[in-house]
Amino acid sequence: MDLNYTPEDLAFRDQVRSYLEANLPTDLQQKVLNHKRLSREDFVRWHKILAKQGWVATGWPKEYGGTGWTPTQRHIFEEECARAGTPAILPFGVNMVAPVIMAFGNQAQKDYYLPRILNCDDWWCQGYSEPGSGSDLASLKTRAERVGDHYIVNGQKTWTTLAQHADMIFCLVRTEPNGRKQEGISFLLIDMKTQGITVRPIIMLDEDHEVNEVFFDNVKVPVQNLIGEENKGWTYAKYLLGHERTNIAAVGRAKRELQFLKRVAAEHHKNGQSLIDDPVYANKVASLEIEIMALEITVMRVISQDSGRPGPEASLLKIKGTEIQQRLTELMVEAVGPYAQPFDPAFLEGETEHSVMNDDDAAALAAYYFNFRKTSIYGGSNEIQKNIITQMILGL
Amino acid sequence: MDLNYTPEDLAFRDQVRSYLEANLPTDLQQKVLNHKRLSREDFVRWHKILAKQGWVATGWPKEYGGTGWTPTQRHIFEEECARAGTPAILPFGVNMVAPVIMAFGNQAQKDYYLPRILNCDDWWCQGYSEPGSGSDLASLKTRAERVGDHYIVNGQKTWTTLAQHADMIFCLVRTEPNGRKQEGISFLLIDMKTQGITVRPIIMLDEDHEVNEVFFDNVKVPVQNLIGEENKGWTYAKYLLGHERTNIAAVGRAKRELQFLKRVAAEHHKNGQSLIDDPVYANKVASLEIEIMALEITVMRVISQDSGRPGPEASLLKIKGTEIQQRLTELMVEAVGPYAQPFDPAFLEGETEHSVMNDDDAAALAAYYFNFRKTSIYGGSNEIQKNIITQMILGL
Amino acid sequence: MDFALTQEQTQFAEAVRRWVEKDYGFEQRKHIIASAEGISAEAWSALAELGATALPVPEDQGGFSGSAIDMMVVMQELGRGLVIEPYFATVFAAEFLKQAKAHFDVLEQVAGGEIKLAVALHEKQSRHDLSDIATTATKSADGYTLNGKKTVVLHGAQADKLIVSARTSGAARDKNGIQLFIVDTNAAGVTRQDYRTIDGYRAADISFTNVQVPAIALLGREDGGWELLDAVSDYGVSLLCSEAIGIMEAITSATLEYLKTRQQFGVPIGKFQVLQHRMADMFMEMEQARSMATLAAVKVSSDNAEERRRTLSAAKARVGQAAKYIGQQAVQLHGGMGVTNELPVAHMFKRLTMIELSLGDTDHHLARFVAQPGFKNAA
Amino acid sequence: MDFALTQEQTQFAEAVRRWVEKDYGFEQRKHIIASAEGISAEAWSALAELGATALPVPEDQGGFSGSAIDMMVVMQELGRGLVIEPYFATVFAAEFLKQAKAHFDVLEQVAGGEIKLAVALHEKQSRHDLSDIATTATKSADGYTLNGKKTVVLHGAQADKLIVSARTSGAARDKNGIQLFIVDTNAAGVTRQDYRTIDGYRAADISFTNVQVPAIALLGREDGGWELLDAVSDYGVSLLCSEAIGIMEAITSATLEYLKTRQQFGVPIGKFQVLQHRMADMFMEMEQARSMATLAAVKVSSDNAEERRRTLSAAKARVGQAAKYIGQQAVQLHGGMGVTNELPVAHMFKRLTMIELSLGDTDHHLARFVAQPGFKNAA
Repeated sequence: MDLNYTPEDLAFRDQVRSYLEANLPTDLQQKVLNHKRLSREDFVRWHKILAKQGWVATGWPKEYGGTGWTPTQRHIFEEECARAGTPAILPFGVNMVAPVIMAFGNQAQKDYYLPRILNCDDWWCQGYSEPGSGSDLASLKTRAERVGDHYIVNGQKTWTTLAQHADMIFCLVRTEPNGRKQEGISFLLIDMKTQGITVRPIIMLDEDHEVNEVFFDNVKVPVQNLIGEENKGWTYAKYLLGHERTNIAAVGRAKRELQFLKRVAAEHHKNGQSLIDDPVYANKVASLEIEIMALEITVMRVISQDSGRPGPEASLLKIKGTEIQQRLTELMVEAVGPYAQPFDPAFLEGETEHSVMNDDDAAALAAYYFNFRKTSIYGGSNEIQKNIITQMILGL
Repeated sequence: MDLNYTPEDLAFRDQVRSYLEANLPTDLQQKVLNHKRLSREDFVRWHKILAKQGWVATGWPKEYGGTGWTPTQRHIFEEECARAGTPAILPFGVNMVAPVIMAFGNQAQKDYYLPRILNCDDWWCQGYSEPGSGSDLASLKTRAERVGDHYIVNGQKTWTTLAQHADMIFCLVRTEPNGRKQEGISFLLIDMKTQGITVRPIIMLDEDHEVNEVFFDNVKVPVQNLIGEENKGWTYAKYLLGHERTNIAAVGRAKRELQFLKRVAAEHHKNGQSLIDDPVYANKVASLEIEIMALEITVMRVISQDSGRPGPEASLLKIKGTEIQQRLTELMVEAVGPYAQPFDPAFLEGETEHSVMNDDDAAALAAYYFNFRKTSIYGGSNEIQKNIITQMILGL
Repeated sequence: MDFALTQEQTQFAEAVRRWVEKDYGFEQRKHIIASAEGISAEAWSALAELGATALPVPEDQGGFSGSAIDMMVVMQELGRGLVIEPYFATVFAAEFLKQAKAHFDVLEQVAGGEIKLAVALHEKQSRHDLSDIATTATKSADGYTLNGKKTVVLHGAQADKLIVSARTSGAARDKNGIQLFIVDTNAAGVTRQDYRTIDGYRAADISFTNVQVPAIALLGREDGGWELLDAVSDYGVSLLCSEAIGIMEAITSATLEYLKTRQQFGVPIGKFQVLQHRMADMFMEMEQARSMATLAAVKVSSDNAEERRRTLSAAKARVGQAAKYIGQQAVQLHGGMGVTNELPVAHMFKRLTMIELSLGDTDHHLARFVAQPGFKNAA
Repeated sequence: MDFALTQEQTQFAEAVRRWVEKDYGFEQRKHIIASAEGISAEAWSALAELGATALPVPEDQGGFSGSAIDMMVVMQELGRGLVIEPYFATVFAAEFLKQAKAHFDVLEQVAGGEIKLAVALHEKQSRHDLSDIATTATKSADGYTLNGKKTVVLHGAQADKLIVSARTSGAARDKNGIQLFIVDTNAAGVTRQDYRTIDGYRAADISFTNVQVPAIALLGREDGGWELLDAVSDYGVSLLCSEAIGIMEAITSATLEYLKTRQQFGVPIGKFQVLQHRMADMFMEMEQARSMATLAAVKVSSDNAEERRRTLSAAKARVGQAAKYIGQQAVQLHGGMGVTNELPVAHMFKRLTMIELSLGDTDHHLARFVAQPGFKNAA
């Protein structure tokens, strides 16, 4: 039992930390630290900076341009990025479609797509959910009919994150309407510029435009855009779902946000003293901090056991991670109290330097809290995660 | 909208209060207030005192010797008894079997049993649960076969409260083994002195002897001890279950125990000050006190709507009432901290005046806490109560 | 003991509800929020016509002398309809005048729906502590001069007059030296920055720079400002609790409906026991909160100030807990649909959240409850 | 980073577990509890033979110089087996001697299983505050004279020697003036009242009336008693956390088994989603608590006192929360069977409850966590 990093790990951490200090643009960092909204350009810019360093694809094997890092190194890298406040590398290309292409794509697909993903030449989005499907993903209805050397796609996807920026979408489509619902699903890559695709924004409760509906009206997709075999898409999707949970606990961000919370709580008051000195509030912060400490160890236990590819334990990490994130935002709003009420989209979008009531810390917090309610819903709701624990770990 | 008692109600309250001050024996009161265990004699003594006053059967109509009180008066009486710290009138006779006898018994049964119940000439216990049945009461297996003018009863009951003291037991027995499980159940009154009955104690986690297993080995029960019709027992049982929930919220006791809690918390310390002055602890006590305030109003709302006979709202009262009781005992144990650990059954049974470590307030609290875990399990577990709310109120 | 509403109360509630259903639907509300003013003149006329603005005003000033219970009934309906008009701000402000027995002309205008009011109590540093006042009121020849800045004044930019807390003496958080003033929003030296709130309202930061007010602008007796402020803020708390109950009813019933209709894995999701019990928990939270909101409405007019404070703080704390739980779970049970702006559920959730932190959050009121002598001494 | 146990640790754990299964079953334990002594000489010999008593003792004193991780492994097994012998009391006390580097003869006897020790820190007024000491130690010609009364001394009546906290100066709660002494339980002036505890242990109230101890009875440097007490109590906390993890594993697995076998409404109750999710919550609580107990065992020997205090308090608080939740829910899921003394589940629940309030409860440790400078200053 040794919970310390090895000297090699520590050297790696220092290397990452120095690199980030030197290369993370301050304006991007400030947006992240202050809970503002990032533009397409912000994401792409950071992606390309990291790509130059060769650090985009921390989960890929070296042969494809990945870092070839150990699970511990990946964890350290993620922690350092979170600590510094980098924009995220969006998962849809690097962590979602790429592993599927590597595992099930043909050589031409690998040669074409993987370098473009590495360099962010394509912005990817994910076409899984449909209006009727929700947690029951396999019940999807979007049809793809083979006509000559094309598929003709008709149907609708929803909750498509940042599809308004996307060049490509990877889709689960139904190629065989009969039989068990898990069978007859195929995995298609579709160019978002194809005729017949319409993207309609879904505005979230914080008035952010993060997700969309995507409509397919007789969209022609070349058959070479099929991944693997027709009607085997569900297998690939399940493979991908396992990959999706990397860093799902988000302990690094939680640690950074905890410091933000403490600073804000130090600057606001209760009974004439700093809120952080109020025993009742401090007690809540302490409980949360301890939960984060515990989750950090739990994550490391999972990493050390499973060579970085968590099994059903990922459900625990997802539940606890999102509970922590939501609790952080809850305590932030509580700290600023009535000053959470003003709403200033221009400030959030970076169009104005200071918020309308001139409390820049407080200005984003209600929106942040409301936005984070999604975390216990998406990626398999926390209820679904408990079902997984129930079945896969407890055997009930 | 007027939440005040009427002048008549207030006069009634004063009358009850004076009566209790004059007639509740101090030794009984002290046992109750200090969470000690009551003996058979303690219960009977108080029952007979109240019987002399005619105040035993607050839910019975006057014709049978009941008080004929309004729901509000019953509520006031219960509150005052709780406030003073009277022993309970055990429900098995007065509130459970008596209403069934009144509603479904024949004249001879009414004439014989009801006066004896009023005067505590018989100690009753309840034969419902069986080892396999639990929340699924209707799956009971104890058989009663008609042979001439007797039933021959074989089987086993469990969780039979205070059966060790009992003269009579009312039982659900299976008279028809085929068909739907709810059919074929009959309602029998059985003399506990009948040959073939064995009572085996079940010792609870606080080492108290409160419940028992009752075994029936070819027990002969005269047919005139059948209530109503053969095979209609489930109907009577359900009728009784509705009656069982009187005063289930136990707000009066909660209010008394809250004062006890505050006193004990004032006498113990954290960081050199009274625990009740510690903001974190005070916050918990305040939350609990407010929950009690809310439940008191909720109870009165139910009383005022339903003329005293709560419907499915009883499930809410049961859940909230037991949550409050359990939280009270939890905070009591927390208040005394390490002094909850010593265990002194002789003190609890009233055999010694002072507890072994000489902290008489603290001495009973761990046992009290452990004992009260049962409240969310018995009388239909709180999970079952939520099923009832789900189905009967929410229609899900 | 009687929990029934009077026939008048029931009829009033129904009238408000009919108006909301007809003229203040989800789409209309969205347009009002997006409009330049952020409130609706038509809605205000309708509220006046319904008698809602006259309801709390004394009969002598042309009102109906409505009780706190009457107001509970109205606020529940406005909550259910998510009405974002300056009704709360106005009747909250009017209560200062009622309790100070002053400015009857303004009350008459309130009754007639001819004026809108707002209440300016918060400052940048005060958070939930309404005695933490830096705004000063200096006695001048013919009145007072106000200097300072108030923040998050609900409907401050839409109001014609403001109730403003200021100090004639004392340090921040002294209970002595606090005074309340009624100030015209077009008085010289008053500048207002209007902005949206995240729950669909408008609020303003308001600066007072050498604002001259006459002596009669001072409400209540000299140096008695804190008691008035404390009592009327309890009145505001009672209004908010009632509004929250109305929203909880609406959000709970929308969630129940969603559970019954939304299909997953071939069945309505309301067939899953975990969701059923969550819904049962929400129901119980609502009923407990309703009990406290009712008690608050009954006790807010109590002559016993400690009983009033104790009950109102208990109610705000309990309603706040329920508001948070019910809001969060309603969203969770709606799944993805719950976090979009497209269904009322998100808007109800946002408003419930903001009610929890308005006029003192749960912890503030728990601490106030604990601070009452009765907490430790009650028998 | 490595979470794996060594082969020796695994083997040791298995040996202890085999002994428990063979010789310390539920019935045997019941007899020990009911016996006059309340402990078992055979069990003590077995623990000595297994090497458990020698494990924490330095090699120089005939022990194995076991680390805190080694002790974690043993305590988890003893927890799983609900072993109520004075093992915790003895090794907790021995740690005072180890850290004070004194009384090597006693440590040798501990290693050999020839002696039992106990720790007398609590007084009637102290609750969780171990600095709240009224017992006095007056310097005498050839040592010290102790006067005072200690309460709830775990296995105080079964021990041969006691570690006793006392004051040479200072008021209650002063950190200065605290000293620790080793005292023979048969010394003149020591009287012990033995009693049962509700979790199956024995404890004693112990009076010290003019008890003479030699100068070497004082542990550590003069006036350095508080640091020693603080550090060793963290060691005790680590032992308790590990014990709790062992119990949680046992109670969780018993509950899971119950859910799979107990039938209601024609199916195993583990088919009900609400109970499934409750079980999932218990599982997650256990894993989070296990992480903290592990961290506690790693950090309890840290040279950085603040890091040690911070981590140990975090661990005790987190384990305490999990202990309460898991204990209560295990009983609830067992239904009626859970509240009888007949199944181990009730006994596990009782022990978990008492661990939560031993050596500082959850709130005590949350407050201690908050009081560390790093809480506000950490980056």
